[in-house]
Amino acid sequence: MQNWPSQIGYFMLNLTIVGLYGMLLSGIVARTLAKVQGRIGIPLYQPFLDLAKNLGKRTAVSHGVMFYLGPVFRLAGGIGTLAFVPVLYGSEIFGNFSMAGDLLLAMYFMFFGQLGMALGAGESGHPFSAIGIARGLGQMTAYEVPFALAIIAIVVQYDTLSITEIVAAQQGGIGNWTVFTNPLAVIAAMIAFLGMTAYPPFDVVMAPNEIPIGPPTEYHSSYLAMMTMNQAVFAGAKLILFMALFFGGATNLVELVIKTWAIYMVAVVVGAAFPRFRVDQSIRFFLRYPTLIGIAAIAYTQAVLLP
Amino acid sequence: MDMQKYALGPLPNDGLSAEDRDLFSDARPVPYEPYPVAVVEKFVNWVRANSLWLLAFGTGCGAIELNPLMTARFDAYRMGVQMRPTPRQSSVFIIGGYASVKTLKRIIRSYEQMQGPKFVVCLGICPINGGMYWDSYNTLNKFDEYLPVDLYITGCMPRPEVLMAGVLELKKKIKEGRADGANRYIENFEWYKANQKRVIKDWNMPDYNW
Amino acid sequence: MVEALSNPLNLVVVALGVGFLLPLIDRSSPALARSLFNLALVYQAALPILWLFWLANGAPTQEIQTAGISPPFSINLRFGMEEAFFVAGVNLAALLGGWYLTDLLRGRAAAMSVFLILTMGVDGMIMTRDLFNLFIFIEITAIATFGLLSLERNAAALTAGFKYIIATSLASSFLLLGVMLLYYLTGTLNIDDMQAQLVLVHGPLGLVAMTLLVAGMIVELKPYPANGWGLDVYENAPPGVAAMVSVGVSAGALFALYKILPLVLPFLSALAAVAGVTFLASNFIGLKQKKVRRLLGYSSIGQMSLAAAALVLLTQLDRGAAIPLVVGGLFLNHLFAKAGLFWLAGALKQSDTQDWRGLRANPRLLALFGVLLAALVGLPPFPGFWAKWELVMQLSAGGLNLWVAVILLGSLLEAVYLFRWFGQAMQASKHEPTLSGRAHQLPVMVAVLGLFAAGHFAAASFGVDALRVLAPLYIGIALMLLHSVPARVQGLVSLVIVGTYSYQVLPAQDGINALFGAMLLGGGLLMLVAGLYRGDQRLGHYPLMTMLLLSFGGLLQAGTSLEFFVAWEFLTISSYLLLCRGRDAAPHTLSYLIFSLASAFLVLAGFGLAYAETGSIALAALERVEGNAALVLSLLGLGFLVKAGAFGLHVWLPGAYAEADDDFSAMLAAVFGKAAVFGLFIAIMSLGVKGGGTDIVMYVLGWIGLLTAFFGALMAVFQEDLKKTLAYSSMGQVGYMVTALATGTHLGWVAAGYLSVNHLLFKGLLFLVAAGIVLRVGQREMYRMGGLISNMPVSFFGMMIGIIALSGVPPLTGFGGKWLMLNALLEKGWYWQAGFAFFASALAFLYLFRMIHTVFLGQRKLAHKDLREAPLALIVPQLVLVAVILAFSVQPTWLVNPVAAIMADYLPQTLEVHGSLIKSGLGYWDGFMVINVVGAVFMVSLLILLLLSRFMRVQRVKQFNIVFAAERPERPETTHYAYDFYSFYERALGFLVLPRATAFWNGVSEWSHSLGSGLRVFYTGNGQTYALYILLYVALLYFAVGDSV
Amino acid sequence: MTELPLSTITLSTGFGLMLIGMWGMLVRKNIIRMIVGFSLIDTGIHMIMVSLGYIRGGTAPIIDGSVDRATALTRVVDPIPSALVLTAIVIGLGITAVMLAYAVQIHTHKETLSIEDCSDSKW
Repeated sequence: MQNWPSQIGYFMLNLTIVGLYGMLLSGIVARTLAKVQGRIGIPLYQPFLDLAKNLGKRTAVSHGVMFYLGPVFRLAGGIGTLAFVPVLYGSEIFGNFSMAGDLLLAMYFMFFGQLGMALGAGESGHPFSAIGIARGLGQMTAYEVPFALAIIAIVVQYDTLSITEIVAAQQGGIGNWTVFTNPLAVIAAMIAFLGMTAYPPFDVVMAPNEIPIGPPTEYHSSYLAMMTMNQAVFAGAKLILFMALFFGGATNLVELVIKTWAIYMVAVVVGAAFPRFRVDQSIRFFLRYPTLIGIAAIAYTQAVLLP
Repeated sequence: MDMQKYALGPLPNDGLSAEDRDLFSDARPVPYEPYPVAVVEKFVNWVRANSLWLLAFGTGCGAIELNPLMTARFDAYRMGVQMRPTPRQSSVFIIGGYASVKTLKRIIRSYEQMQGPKFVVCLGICPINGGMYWDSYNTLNKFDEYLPVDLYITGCMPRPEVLMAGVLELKKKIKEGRADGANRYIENFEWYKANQKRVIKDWNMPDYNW
Repeated sequence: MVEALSNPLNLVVVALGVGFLLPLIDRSSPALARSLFNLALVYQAALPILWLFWLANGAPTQEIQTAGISPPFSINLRFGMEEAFFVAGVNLAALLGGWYLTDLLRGRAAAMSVFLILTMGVDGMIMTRDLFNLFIFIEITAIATFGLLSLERNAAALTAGFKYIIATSLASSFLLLGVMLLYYLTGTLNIDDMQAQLVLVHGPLGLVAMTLLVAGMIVELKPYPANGWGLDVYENAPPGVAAMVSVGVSAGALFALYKILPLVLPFLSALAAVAGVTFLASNFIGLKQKKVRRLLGYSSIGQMSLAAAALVLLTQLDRGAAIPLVVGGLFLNHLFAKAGLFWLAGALKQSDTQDWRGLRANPRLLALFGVLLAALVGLPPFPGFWAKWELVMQLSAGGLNLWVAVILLGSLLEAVYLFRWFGQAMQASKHEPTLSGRAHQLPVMVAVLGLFAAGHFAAASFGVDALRVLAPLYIGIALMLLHSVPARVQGLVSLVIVGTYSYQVLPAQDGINALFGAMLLGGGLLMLVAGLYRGDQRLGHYPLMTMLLLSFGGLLQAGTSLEFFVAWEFLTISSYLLLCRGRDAAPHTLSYLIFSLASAFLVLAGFGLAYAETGSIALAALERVEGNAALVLSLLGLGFLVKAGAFGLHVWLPGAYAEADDDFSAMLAAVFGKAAVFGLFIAIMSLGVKGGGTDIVMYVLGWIGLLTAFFGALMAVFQEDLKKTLAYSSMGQVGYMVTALATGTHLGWVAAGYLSVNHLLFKGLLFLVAAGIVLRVGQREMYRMGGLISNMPVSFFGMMIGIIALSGVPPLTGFGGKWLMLNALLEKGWYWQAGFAFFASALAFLYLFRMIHTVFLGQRKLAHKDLREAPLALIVPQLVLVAVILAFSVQPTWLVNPVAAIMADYLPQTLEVHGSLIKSGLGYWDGFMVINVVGAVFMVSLLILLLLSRFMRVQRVKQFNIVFAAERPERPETTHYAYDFYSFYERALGFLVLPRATAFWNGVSEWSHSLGSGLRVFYTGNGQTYALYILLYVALLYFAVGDSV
Repeated sequence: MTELPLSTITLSTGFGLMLIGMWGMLVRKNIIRMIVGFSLIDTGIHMIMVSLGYIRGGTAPIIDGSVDRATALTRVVDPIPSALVLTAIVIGLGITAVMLAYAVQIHTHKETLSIEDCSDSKW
């Protein structure tokens, strides 16, 4: 564990894998959505081309230091989140820096990039950025509630905050996965997940036609490229976290890919089927049934699972 | 033609009030060089050609042809074409048919806010010679006097198939490194500005909209 | 010769003699008459004071016999310690009153002699031991009073006087009859003798006799509702005379009551009830009063009935030993304060409290006014404070909790109307109150000095190290003398004083005191430095700040609950006055003071209950409370929660935090708020983990804390005002501390300690940034700002660090607080609460982003183009705070380890620390590693972007170079998205933050006022009705007590 | 029919006067009449006082030939109430005088003697 160089090397490997997978995933999603619309859709490698194109832009504007640092915060937030989540169970190589902190650290660190990004976008002076961030933050406070309740339920269930130990407790058969032992918690968490991924019906944050993609409306060129990179890593990290907490984790990369793809597809399928909520509607939505389900999950855990 | 000479230094921004001059940048745009390594430039050009982000700004009647381009029948996504809602992130500006004086101002703003390399495609006959509106008081007859055009797709109106052919042509041009409109605009900045200011009388914006 | 001159009987003889001589001498030489009058007054005052001294040094109690025959066969007077004390007080008031009345008495020798005789009458009432003689003295006093009342010759004064005569003569008729009946039954008039023969007083006749005696005495004390006549006199008599009636005559009546109490033991409960009802009723009615002198009248009646109630209750409880302290203290307090106020009221021409606006233009007068009010309300160091403390302790010990409640409620009501008046005087106005003469202020000053002296003496007689405990006040007053030197010099002086003090006090602290000492004094010093940014004179700022900070020391050093309470009240006073300095603070000062006092009274009640059980006022003894633990904890907890601004009790908070001077806001929110947390710590650490009932209290506290956190955050979300946002945020953050404390676990307490430190750091930082912004922009509404990052980059950086530390995002200190707290909640099994805490903490993001965005980011206004960075005096403390935050972020164990060690003194250690890894029962956290990973990742990301920028021409642009849907922004105001930032959130959850608490407290206020107006319908203004009330009172008394005898 | 003792007569007269005086004070609106009422109360009390000291068939409290020291206590009239009454009368007189003076002044200032017009201050 104190072997820093190899630790860093392992992490770079993880980062690359998760990053590439994340990019690919966004291609898969786009193609999936295209199928829903009866199109062929972009090539699977299109996200890589777009990324390279943005990196290859030759001009850019900067609205100030914070604007410039916004994507840096964003990317650091994504990479950091991944750093605090173990990718594979029982693997030293894929353990990352999860010994630095537990589930709470990962949960709170997710905000790091968003906060920095919000500050950067704010400095652009564009009203749509601010509107988008305001909506995003407002929606975030709402979906955090069922998510937090679900997390609490499983922390109570497994009596630990350590992600590794939570995965360990789910080993030994599909029946041990949280999704089967504590379904209420997983339902609450998955609804929250819909909000986190910002697919419809919770995509009012970006709303391309209303507030041209919201927070990053002024970002372009390499800034945008960095944010795309982050999106890949961050989405991967989030998926891995969900997989670890609710779906038994993964012991090898194949399992990881299958599980995370399946989790992501939930959001994509829901997104393909629904129109958009107004932000106050989505806030009220999350604070009603998902929250009740979360509360029920805790009660269920306390009453049924603990004794 | 009285061409205003812009020194290499800050732009005068004459159209703005003194108060507004503090609010807009007065920097003069500079053309960009190709990457020093030729292979890189070639690769990047290929990437650019395969990732065309259109600015979702319908400037004229031709914009109606853009929608079928993206939907199931033609599905330009296959060719790496995507719509972006903001000029900052777009690389292709399709002038959708005739451009009026009033729209020109908005077109100029949006074009200047796009980041280079950026490409202008003119759709239909009107940007070429005014088409059926050639004698209208407010239709621009030769659009390339105002902005550098990388590709014309003629017709009135060109169908989406033609548009797709144009996209493929643009791709080819980009790959070959011939789509250099953005640099041409800057190199002939004075000329373009003079032309623009000739038709736009209420010039209440900076000389270059960063 | 000395012996002859010093005979206490001279008090009567000299006054009578001079009194009758005066009109004669006046014929030939008015000046001589005047001198003689003054001389007599001085003699009257000096003699009892000398005697006090002699008696204190062992002289025996003087029994004065008349006619050379020993009692009971002749009238005798007694002059012991008690009598000397009262006589001294009354005569001193008379001396000052005579001085004050100089103008009115000039050329009126008869009035002078009447004044002397009035004094003599009261002296006689106090000294005589003969019932009939008492009657005579009462009548002499009454007739003299009637005479003095007629000095004012207007219709209102005359009719008031007439009503007064009717009432008192009716009362004395009853008294006379009662005395005679008692004589008939016992055959003696001597009080002591009668007491010995008390068995003879029985049967219906005995009851009648006692009833009449009691009724006569009680009416003299002006019981509600049979006291309209007294109020009319207070309102209309010349203020000097009213003062004498309020102070002197009432004191005589009180002492007379004290003497006859042993004769009327069956009436004690009834007497107490009457006094209690009067106390409450007059304070309720006082709420409605707008006329200065009548207001003072209500207050007088309230105070005297409080003293009477104390007297009766203590007698009933058989705690005679406490009577001198309590009744004497209340008497002295009332004497100086009320007389001083009446004189002050006379010195100003304005008769309506509202017309006192603008008094702040005359700081000296305002100071005198403030001291008198503070004394009246019972704030330290004045004697009333010590008396009330002792009274509450004794009543609690006697189990009279209802009485404690009545006394505290009444005192609070009195504070409301008195300080509302003070608030009015503090308001700026074009028309200053007009003074009627300069000489009139001198007696007031003497009264104020007397109050201080008496207060010091009272403190000393409590066995308190008065000099140490009262030092903050004295040093503050001493610093006031520097008011003319430049403000920054004053600031440096107070820095030196507080610095030296901290240097001496802090190392001696241990445990929780060391933690909070470092926070309170360290943070306070930093805020004191920040205050230097203002160069204007700021009259009183630095003395008050010094007093405030030294009082923090007082809290730390307090060994007893009394010392703690004194320091607590000092904090209240100094912060209230500092708050009053705020430009637009006027509407919020009163609620601040009232809630502060309510908090103090709850704490007092809690201490009283603790004392009742343990019999000790040592703070350490709190732990020994068992039976009442839950109740004591509730009271103390509630008291501190009020001060912490807990949900529902927070209505005072936003206004106060927002409208205070900007640097003082930082002080209030960041540092001062911790005093309440400190109090909660003490209460919970001593009482919270006893099990049983306290568990329920702790559970409720936990929810209160969470609701506070939630609503604080939610209300902060909807604020437009920068400082109000921060104020609500402070409220919310304190909520977490309360919840963490309420878990009653080691981890919870560590979390609470950590959160306190962290809150001090980031909230101090944020408020200082806000101070800089307000200074530069001159506004507090955030949407009027924007884009200030380029003008004030350091301030932006400070705010960014502050909001990251607040939000709980790793790697800064905030995460540690969240981690510890959530761990504590989960380990405790408070799962719902943990979920709620998550929600509340997520809300913080909303207002934090709004704050930093609308102020620093977005579009800058044209007018703000040339704004400069905040002054250095503000920046330096900010950077210090940033440095501390970063230090604790880099190595959280520097903070966690000491805090965990401190808490381990109370509960078993639950945190395992290995190097930089902190482990709880559930999870683990390695802050050092986290910041390293984050730092590395951030640097790598930055390097990537820098590298990319080499191939990309980055043009720095200006604020309007944005994509604006192919248009251009027209004005920064219309482009800056800032106003009503979270309108959608308001649509979704706004119904939760309708101002219900404010509505509730407004309702309470309105209801109290309505009660006041309901209670005063008995005052018809008709003398005949008042006579009827008196008659009914006698009847009621007879029937009420008749059953029980 | 037994003869009523003197003290009983004075006593009841005294109480009667008191009651009449009270009635006067409480019911009559005219200030002067109220003062008269007060005087009546006063006088009533004085009569009560005197009668309290009376002993039936007693003699003057002068120790001379007619009363010996041994039986003095049971035979002489208590002298103290009589002495006190003197004082009380003086005081009553003083108060009545002050009241009247006030009445005069009130009449001067308000030109009325009705107590109902004297509610200048109320609350």
